[in-house]
Amino acid sequence: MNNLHTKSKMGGSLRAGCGILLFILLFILIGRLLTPYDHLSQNLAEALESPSRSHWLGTDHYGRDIFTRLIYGGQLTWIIAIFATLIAIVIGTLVGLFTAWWGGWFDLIVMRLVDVALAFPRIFIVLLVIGLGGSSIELLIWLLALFSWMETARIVRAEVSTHKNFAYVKAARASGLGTNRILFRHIFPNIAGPVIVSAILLITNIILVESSLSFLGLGVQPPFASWGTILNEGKIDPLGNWWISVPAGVCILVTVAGFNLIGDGLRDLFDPYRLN
Amino acid sequence: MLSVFLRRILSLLPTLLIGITLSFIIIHLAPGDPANRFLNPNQTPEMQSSIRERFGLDRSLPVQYGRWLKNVIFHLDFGYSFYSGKSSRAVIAVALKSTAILSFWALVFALIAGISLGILAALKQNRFIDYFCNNLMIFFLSIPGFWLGLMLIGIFSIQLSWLPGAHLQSLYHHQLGPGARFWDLAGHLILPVITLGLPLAATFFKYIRSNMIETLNSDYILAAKARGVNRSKILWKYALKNSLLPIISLLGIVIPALLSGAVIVEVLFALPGVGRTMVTAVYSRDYPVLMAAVTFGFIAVLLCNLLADICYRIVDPRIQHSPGEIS
Amino acid sequence: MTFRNSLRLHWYYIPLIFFLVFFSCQNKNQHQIQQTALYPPTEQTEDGGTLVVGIRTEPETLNPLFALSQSARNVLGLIFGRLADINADLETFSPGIAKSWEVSSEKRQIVFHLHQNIHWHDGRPLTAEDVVFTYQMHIHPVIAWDGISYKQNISDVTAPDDSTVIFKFHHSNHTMLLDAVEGYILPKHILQQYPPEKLYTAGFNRRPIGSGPFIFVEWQDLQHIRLAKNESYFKATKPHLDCVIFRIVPDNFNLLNQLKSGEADMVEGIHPKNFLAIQKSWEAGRSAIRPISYLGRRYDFIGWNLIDPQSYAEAVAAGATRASIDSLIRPNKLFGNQKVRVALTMAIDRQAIMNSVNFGMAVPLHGPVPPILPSYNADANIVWEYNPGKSLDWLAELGWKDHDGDKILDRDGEPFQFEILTESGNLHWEQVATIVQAQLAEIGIRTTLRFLEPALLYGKRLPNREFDAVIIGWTVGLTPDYAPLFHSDYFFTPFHFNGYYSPEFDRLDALAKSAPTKAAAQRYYDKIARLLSRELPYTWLYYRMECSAIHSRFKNIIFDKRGLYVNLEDWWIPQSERLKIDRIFEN
Amino acid sequence: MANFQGPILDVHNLCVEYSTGSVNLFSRKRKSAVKNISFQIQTGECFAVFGESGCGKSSIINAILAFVPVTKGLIQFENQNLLHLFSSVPRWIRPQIQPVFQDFHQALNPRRQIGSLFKEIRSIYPDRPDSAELLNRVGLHCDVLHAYPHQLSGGQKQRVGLARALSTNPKMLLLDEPVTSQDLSIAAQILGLLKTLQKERKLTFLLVSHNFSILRLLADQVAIMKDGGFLEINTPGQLIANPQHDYTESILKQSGIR
Repeated sequence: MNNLHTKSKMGGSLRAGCGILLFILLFILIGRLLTPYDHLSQNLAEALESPSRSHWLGTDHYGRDIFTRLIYGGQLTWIIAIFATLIAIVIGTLVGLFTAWWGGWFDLIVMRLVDVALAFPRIFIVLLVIGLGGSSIELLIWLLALFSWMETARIVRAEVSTHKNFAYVKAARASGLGTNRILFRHIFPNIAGPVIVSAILLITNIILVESSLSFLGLGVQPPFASWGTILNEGKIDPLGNWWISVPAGVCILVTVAGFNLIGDGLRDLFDPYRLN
Repeated sequence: MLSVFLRRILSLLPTLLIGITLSFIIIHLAPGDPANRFLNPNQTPEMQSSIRERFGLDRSLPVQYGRWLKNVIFHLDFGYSFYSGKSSRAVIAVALKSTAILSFWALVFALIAGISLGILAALKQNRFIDYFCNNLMIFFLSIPGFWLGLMLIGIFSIQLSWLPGAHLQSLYHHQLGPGARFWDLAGHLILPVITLGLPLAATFFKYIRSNMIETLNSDYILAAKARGVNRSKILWKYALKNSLLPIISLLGIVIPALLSGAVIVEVLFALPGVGRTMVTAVYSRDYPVLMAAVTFGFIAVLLCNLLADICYRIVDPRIQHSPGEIS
Repeated sequence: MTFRNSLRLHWYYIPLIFFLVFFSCQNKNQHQIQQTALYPPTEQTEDGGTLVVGIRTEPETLNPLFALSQSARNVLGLIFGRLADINADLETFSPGIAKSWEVSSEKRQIVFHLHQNIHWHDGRPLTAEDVVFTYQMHIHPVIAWDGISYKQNISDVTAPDDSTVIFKFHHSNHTMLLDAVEGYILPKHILQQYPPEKLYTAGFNRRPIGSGPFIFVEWQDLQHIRLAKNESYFKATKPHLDCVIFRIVPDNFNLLNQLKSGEADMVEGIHPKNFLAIQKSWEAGRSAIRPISYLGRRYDFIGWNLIDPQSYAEAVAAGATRASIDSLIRPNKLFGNQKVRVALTMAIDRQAIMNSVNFGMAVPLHGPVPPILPSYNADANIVWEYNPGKSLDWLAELGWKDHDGDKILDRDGEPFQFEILTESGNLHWEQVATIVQAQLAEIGIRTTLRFLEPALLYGKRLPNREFDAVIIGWTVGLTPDYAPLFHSDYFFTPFHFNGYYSPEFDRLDALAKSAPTKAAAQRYYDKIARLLSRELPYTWLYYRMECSAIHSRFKNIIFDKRGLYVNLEDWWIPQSERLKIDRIFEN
Repeated sequence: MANFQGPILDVHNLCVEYSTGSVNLFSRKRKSAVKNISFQIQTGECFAVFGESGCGKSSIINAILAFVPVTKGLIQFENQNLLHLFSSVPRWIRPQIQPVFQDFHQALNPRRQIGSLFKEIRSIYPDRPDSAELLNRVGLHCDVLHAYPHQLSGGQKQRVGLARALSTNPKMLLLDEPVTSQDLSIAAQILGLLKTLQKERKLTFLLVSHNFSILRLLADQVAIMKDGGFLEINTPGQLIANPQHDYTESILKQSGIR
């Protein structure tokens, strides 16, 4: 009885999460229709104005409309988060699939490397960003991905090691199907659930890490901005010019919360026991 | 058990070595030369080479690595900081002290808050309090850490002036009595501990809540209920014990992450921790300090994982290591 | 920007080195030139009290031989003493450890007579031996002291007796005294225990023993450094304060918070935005934090790369010398032309930048001579006012027009575009760069911004000339020396990064340096200013005001271009205004 | 090939070991699953292995299919050494030996339609029989092709498994507990089907089970297995009549045969 309740409630969180994200997506995709301003054009005479009818969320140090900046910043945040997650998931899935499949020494060595990668201090992102000459968006995406694929690899590996011994896989092997076919056509659809859940959690993580990189001044380079950099731009006078950082912070908060809700909902949906 | 333990430790050594070697290479190949800090137009080539010699930068990379590794293994000597001339080991030890204090209390806070709310939510499943806790925790999981910190400082330190916003202790700390010292430290710790601990508490909360619900609905609990076993006994003896198990492995991940320093919290609250030390070292290309910190970080991660693993095995003997391929 | 500030300060010191800088805490009040006393000096002062200085970065070491950062220098000035301290006129000196001296040009020597009652903080007397030892350390090749260039003209230092030191020079010139007194005097009896190659890691660096007005007490890593009054300071009745504490708070927001909550009494380098807020509440009588602003020592500029990076790399690889500059180095295809630089300068609204980035806390700058120097002459500079229309005309003359209608200027099918570098984490420069980019875009010049970490920018890109334009700033010293930036002797050194080469400048610089009188030198300085402001190797943006704040209970504060620590030993706090913190560290 | 003489499968001194405990560089504890087993199966014969769960009987099948590394021994299929060929998976041998697993929920891929299994196999072996024909042969309607495994009953799943195994035109089937999880009537149907198929297609069976009553219906030879080794091999009749070991006797008693 209790279980049923949980399910229905989690379904609710899934719906709520989707709703929130849909709203945010609408905002960043078609929000530009609502604003007459350009996110890059400066108007130094109107710098640091508080919210008003002409500038709904005020202006920043260069007189740029914060509302407009949020729309474009959101696009960049989403692009970075989604691409970094995709790359991380692809790497993690491939590593997980093949280590579990081939097993033996290969598995042993690769998993040791995964251990190393997991133990790597996160601060190395900083080192690498600055070492590789500043943060272009591509570099950010790759670095964020590089530091996030390991969990997925572990999850996939564990799942594949289980599925590998299931009869359907053995039958497929016995009928002479190729490794790639078995891994991607047979096993992967069965483990996609946990992978998707881990992807959702990765996105939340990457959005937050990206915003903390901005705190260290290593985020997206001006004049472009992500929500993290906008949040950071308000740091000179966070109480006086609250309208710079608060909306960006709220955007991050709401987006990450939306993903978290979806993650919770999906985790329940892909409950491993549901298959049985 | 001991031999298992020792063997596992031995098997961690290659991981450790790979990690450290890789870090060494990355750190040294990152562009920027520590000797650049001393650049000066009137510097003669002799001065330049004397500075490079002072830091051992005149040798080739493999030689530097060999020397460094030898000193670390035989003398536990990580070299002297290029930046301050202090022993890197001492730099890390000092930083570790405050990081340990901060991490410990953040962990305690997170465990208490996460577990108690988790149990509460599980027991009051689908009631208002459950929804409330759930949403609150999602809020804490989703808020960027430094923004939370800034807001806490803004509210409690600036607007209300209730709590100090920086450092571990007051300037006059040493003149206080023992009791006052404790309160002084506690006052300084509250904001950073909350900033660091809230997302952690949310993580613990989620684990505890879902495990608790799962356990409460499992057959043996239902059976125990049917047998008329005391409700509180069911809760504390069976359900809680089983729900706490995953926390152990979670701790194996969380503790080393805390120990390698929460850069943002430390910078924001001016705490002398490992994270801040490391970032400063990164910017000044202070190789010895960076390597000392990284080595320590690796050891912490590997040992904590191992300990969590072993604790898990002791607490829950059902866990067997599946050899991966069994018919 | 938190710890990135450390790097800003950290990199600002580089130019300090070659602009001959002097810091002094032991200045007398009689030199009133260009200085402002917040309260007129009074006869009756009251001893006691504590000053808490909020700083962003921890001093790296407290050994004067190795300290480079500004935060370390500020602390060192309180712990150690010099032979003599420069005055606000930047020409004369006040007695320090030496009570008097005789300069003899003919004999090419200076004889210093030391005070006889000076003691090290551990009680040992300071003697002439210490001064000789300090000199030996300064020139020791293993130590590689960063001020070594001061000592290059000195041939020998001897101590005929305990209170007399004789400096002998190779050549006689007007900087002899300056050269001799530079550097804090070090305790021989402690430092001689360490072999010079081990000195960098010596315990002394963390627990210094000096002879200055304050004694080192404790250093809590990354937290604070505490100094206490030196009761046996040789200048009787000084200092007045019991205790000076340097608290390290890396985050700007929190540092200001400390100032407001009274946990810090003094903060330097406040962002103009925050400074204006402090000023407002001070003027409204709502706060005891007194804003202090003065023309500081920093200016920001855009440096153009005048030479072709590839030809530079080839020339360096071929071992080029000064003589072969003309034949090997090609001018930059964009900025090699003076007209382009002028056009770009006219396209940038510097007043708007100043208002927007500095909130008015800066003054315009058009040439190389800093306004704080006596040799500054505003009329000497050629001023290129903001005039985008004229800028477009100039560019059109050179063939840069929007031929293809994409709103970007082009010539021979090549669009006018380049990269602007600046230091990442430096909010000022990042903002300037963002505005410059937008302003250049308005006349059709496309730029990309790239914010580089200091180690990369100053350690690699600038020294190797791998850049188009860079927005940074210099900290100027108190005596002018433009040679390291523009003289061809320095062409291949890291600091001469924009590759300016002009025989005319070389000639004027030599003339200015060898001029017999100040007035004669002034003529050449004016000519230098005129030359450089016409040629525009840099586009000077503005000269910054320093924004600091200090609690109003401190009296008798003097600040000028030498900084805010000029007379810290004279500061005092009236009993009536004392706070809790002032009584905590009473001696 | 078709007229191959001699034993179709010759297993000689087979040993299989697993490493147990955590897999790491310094400890490789090994547990032996199959110890020194030898047997031969003639074409068209049904060879059965009886043993209780965990005795290692499934490992024999896994070893033949090269799912586990063989420590020692020889496995020859039509005189081809399977172990040597292991490193480069012999595609032309694979379809000739096909396993049928006990119906468990993992026997069929839960995320795929039944039809796709056959399509996939036909994409590799185009000359193999049509799926509809195969399903008919095992007594299923073609509608099944569009169903997902969870929409099928246990007996249907088992027939699908059989049809899948037959789809490569194998010479030999490895039956791992083929009817254990079915109730008796369905088990009987499937056993009947297996028997007819064997006769029709001259199939060779290697049957593994812990149910002696089922073995005895199908097997020509039965090996009694305990702790990884064979105790005795004989025809079912001989075993019942004249068990050589106490263990065999106790089994027979438990099965209610004696």
